[in-house]
Amino acid sequence: MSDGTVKETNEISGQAPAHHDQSHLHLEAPEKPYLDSNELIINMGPQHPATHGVLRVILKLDGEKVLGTECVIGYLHRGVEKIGENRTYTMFNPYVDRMDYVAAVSNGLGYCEAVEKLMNVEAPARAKYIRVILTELNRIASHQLWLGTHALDIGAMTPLFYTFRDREEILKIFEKYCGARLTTHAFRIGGCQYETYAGFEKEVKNFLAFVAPKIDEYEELLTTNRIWLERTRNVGVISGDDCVALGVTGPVLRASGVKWDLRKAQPYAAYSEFDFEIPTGENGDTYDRYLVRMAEMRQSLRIIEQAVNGIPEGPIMGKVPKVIKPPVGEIYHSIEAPKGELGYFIVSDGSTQPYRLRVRPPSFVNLQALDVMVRGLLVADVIAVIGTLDIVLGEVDR
Amino acid sequence: MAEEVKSPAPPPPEGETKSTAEKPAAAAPPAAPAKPAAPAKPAGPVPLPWTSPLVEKYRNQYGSAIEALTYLGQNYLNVDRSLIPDLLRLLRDQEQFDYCVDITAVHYPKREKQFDVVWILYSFPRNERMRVKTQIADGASITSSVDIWATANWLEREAYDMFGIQFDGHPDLKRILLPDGWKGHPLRKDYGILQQDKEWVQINLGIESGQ
Amino acid sequence: MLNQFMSYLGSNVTPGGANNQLWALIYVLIIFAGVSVAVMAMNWFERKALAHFQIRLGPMRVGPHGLLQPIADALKLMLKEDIIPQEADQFVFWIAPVIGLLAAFTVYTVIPFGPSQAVSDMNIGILFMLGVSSLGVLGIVVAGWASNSHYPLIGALRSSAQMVSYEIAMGLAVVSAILMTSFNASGTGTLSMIGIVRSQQQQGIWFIFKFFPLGLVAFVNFVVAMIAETNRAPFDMAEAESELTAGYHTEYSGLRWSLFMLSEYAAMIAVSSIAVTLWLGGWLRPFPNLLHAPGWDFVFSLFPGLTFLGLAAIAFIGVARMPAHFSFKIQRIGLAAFAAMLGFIALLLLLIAIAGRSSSSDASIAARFREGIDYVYWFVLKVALFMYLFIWLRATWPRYRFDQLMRIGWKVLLPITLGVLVLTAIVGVIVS
Amino acid sequence: MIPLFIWALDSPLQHPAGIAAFLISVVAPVNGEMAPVATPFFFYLLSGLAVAGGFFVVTRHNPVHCALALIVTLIAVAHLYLMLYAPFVAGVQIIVYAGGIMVLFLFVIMLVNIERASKDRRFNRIWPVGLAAACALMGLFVSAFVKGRGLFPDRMIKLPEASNTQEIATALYGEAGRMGQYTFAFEIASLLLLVAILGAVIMTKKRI
Repeated sequence: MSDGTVKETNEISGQAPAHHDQSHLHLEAPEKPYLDSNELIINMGPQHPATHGVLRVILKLDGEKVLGTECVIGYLHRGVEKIGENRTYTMFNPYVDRMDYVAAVSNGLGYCEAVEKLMNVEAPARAKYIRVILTELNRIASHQLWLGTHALDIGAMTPLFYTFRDREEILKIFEKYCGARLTTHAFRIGGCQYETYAGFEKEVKNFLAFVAPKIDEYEELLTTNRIWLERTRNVGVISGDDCVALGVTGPVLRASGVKWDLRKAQPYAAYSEFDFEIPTGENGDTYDRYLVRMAEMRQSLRIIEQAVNGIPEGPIMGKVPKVIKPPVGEIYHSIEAPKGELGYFIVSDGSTQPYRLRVRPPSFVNLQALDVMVRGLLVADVIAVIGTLDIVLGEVDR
Repeated sequence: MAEEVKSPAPPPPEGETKSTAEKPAAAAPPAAPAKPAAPAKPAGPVPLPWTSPLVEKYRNQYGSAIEALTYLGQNYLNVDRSLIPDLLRLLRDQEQFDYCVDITAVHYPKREKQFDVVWILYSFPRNERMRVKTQIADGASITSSVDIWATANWLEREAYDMFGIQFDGHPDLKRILLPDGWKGHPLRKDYGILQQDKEWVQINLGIESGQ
Repeated sequence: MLNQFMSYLGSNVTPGGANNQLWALIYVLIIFAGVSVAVMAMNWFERKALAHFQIRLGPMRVGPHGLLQPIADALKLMLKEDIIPQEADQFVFWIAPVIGLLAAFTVYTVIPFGPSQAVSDMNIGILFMLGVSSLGVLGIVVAGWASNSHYPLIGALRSSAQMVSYEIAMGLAVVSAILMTSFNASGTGTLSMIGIVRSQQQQGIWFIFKFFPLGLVAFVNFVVAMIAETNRAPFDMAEAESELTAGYHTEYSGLRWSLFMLSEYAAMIAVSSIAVTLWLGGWLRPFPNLLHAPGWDFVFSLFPGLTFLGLAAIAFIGVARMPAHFSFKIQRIGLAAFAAMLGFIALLLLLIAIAGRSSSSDASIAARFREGIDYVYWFVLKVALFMYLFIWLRATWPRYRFDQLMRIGWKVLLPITLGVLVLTAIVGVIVS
Repeated sequence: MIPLFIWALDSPLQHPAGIAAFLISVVAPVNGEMAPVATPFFFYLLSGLAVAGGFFVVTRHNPVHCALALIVTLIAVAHLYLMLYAPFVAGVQIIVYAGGIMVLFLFVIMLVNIERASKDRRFNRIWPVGLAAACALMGLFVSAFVKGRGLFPDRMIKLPEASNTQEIATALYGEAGRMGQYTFAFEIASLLLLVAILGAVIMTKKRI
């Protein structure tokens, strides 16, 4: 790495003590003037309309300017990793859906592939295609939900309803495929349990034709809207180097100009067979992240189209024993979830239960960048930045 | 038995032959009662030595304190605890492992050095992953890598929260997911869920048991 | 007393102008009741319109198409427990919504719904309106402070800064309209609301089109400032729910909260009335000078009746489209009754229009009645368009950030309104 | 708030009256002449409100309460102007003082640490000085009251209220090319204000 980058990184990490020092949250002025202007300490959340669940952010404000933040998380902690150690590999599979519950299919894909890798088996080609189709549909659904809530945070009420209307079509496909809408448990270790239903491909194609103009519709409402531009441009700027140092991945990283997508960098499932692009931004601000996600939705449509057209015939379940008992060893496998790199680190002791199951949650790591991104901005920008990070508290807290 | 290889007792600074000789003696006895069926298992893939210019370079520098292995195509280094901050820094600065994906730990209660601490690293320029592992005893501390990767901050806090591993030099090492007053570290193998649950229910709800 | 009534009805002035306290009181009561009903209607309309912008239905359960929803809401709010936080400043907390409500309603005393359809015609009418509506901010500021809580305090701070800043742009825009009243033969302008409308009538032009585009620019500036002044989207900083939960009224509940809502909507109607009076010709119907033959008068006087007829038709279509399920029976009957009521009003209005026409030459009661209805109708119609604008903006746009809001107020609106004022004066002097 | 409410019911064009005035007018026959109704009653009511407001301004410990009391005083004074047939001054008083300056006062009060300010004792050591000043002012007022008309003979003429605004304009700006009585003073004052605004901006802005 060049010297410049190293310096940059050190600079960030050098800030870290100040960010997370508890003492900075107390009013430290030793001698107050008679009429001092108060530094407000505001507790945003855990019950706040714009913290996307139960995130609690302690803001230190000078007027409305943010001097520092501290995130308090864990209100939704369910001990997913501990549960994993106490369930068999098969039993644990539905649990991962509950982490990032708006992108449950991605979670399941990552988990199933990690265990498959650990067992050194591979899903059949048809299963891989089905996985890609559903995962990309879920990526669109996740981005739509993000867009709606993000716009609502910034004050535009209407896009929320548009995105939910269109997300409904995706959920209908999920429901028809596996019977569940949100926590789908769509995949099994070794492949898929369900064959596609009759008319699946046609419905997916119909959806592609349906949603493409809808994405234009969202863009019509927001992309060139003056207020939207003012609220998102140059807000929450984070450089590519900062992103790397902070481990930020996903659209946030790409909006800062780092062209990195695990689907291209280390292809999994059937992604190496499709032609798609990695949209990137330049400024790393909220607006670029918005544009990147909008472009990602369109790229997902491309991938789905290719996958539906080229879906092979064949079995959907690989050669997997009835009792999943991976050999002793450990594996790390990660996929590009809608929020970023979702990794599973599994240590097996040869039994039917994981010895240790670690989830590398993208939201958790991305949320760490909040403090860097909002310093010096206003309260309203904190909301915008929390929205643009696209966190799901189920995944942050696990 | 693969576990000895995977999580060996820390090799002494000099004499690799000695360390390999010691390994079964050190780790097998505690592991054996836990899984008596293990030796009878069909032979899975086993970790193989990992050879690469990177490994050679650091092996020349640090000798046998580094053990390089590869398993199912994933490479990892088993290193001595004393190397930790320096080696990580070198990996970042010289080998371009600029992205710390994850920091976590694994608990082996029967071992003398109970914890594996694992750094999962990724290099954007090389498009390559590797893991660095080290073993530490319960109560021992390890140097924090927050000033190498800023992302280590929360990840180390989580490892502390869940395992009780002390990271020296961490700016604000406190619980992150669990409440501040929590007792124990839940991802340790000897942590009793039911007992904790009962205790909490008895104190906070005033009833016998929530189960 | 009867004499007073008759003498007032015979005169052509406002009850205040006729020195008629009784009639003034009745007017005040009518206006209070009317504004309250208008606020309820606005509430229903906003929820329905917003819902249809957002591909949903809005209230549908309470009454046919949710028509009784505002009443249900009002009842609920009145019966709700009224919570005053322990740490709050009790007295100030109590008085804050009252201040806001008083300020919002007091403004209506000078709003001219017609040349004699106003409580009073003050010679400082517009000044009075600006002054009293500027008192409304006190309610918000004091509420935020008295709650003794951080979010309301920030809301109050935002609100006070916002209102004080936008008041300047608003005032300057108003001054440019007042300036336009003085470009007549006598050379003297007026601050009276009725006088301003009369002046538009005399000059034969709505001030929005006067010295095009100066009037239009001033009008647009005023509209922006008035949206900011009433804390509505996209300037709803003071109660931005995604940032400050509910802003200054976070700690309020029940009746007190509903008073805030009432005053907010009343203030919206009030500022819209100022805009209508100053730039859109107040009660004047379109083209009063061009199409002034008695025939045209009759045609335009049919509008109120036709409007109600249209509404009745919509309601009847709603009846026809209701599902034929028996559980909708009561709703069906209710909506049909509502439609019939609207139709009846329409018939009444049409009758009055026709009766007023036959004797339009002399000042019979029917003719006077017809005139009054016309005035109020055109005024209310114009104000209703503004109400729709408010809803439309709320449905479409994101919210500005606070610093951007201040920047627009001070760096955009203020210079433009100042420039327009100076240009209006120059152009006026040159032209007249 | 009461005066506001009264004003709501009233037409200042003829007389500042309200519910009470209405009751009186119902009981008493209305004469054709546009005479003010119950003038002494409202004068004393408003004066009492103004004095009471002023009293609370100096005695209340909480600055926000003081500000609210000051607003009551200002509004009462505005109504007194109205009774003096000066509606323009009354309107400006409300816009500028009650609506503008007092909101800014409140704005500042909210930003500062009220807890401490309210704990301090209101009447500290300089209260004798204040008392002396108040007594002197009182003496001045009493002497003006006793001397009465003799001091301002020409100001007791009843001015036509309807043209009040125009007359102020004439006095300030002049008429038909002729300078008004106070044009110069008015311009000087506006210049001073401009300088003050610029000064305030420069003092608060770190970088211009």
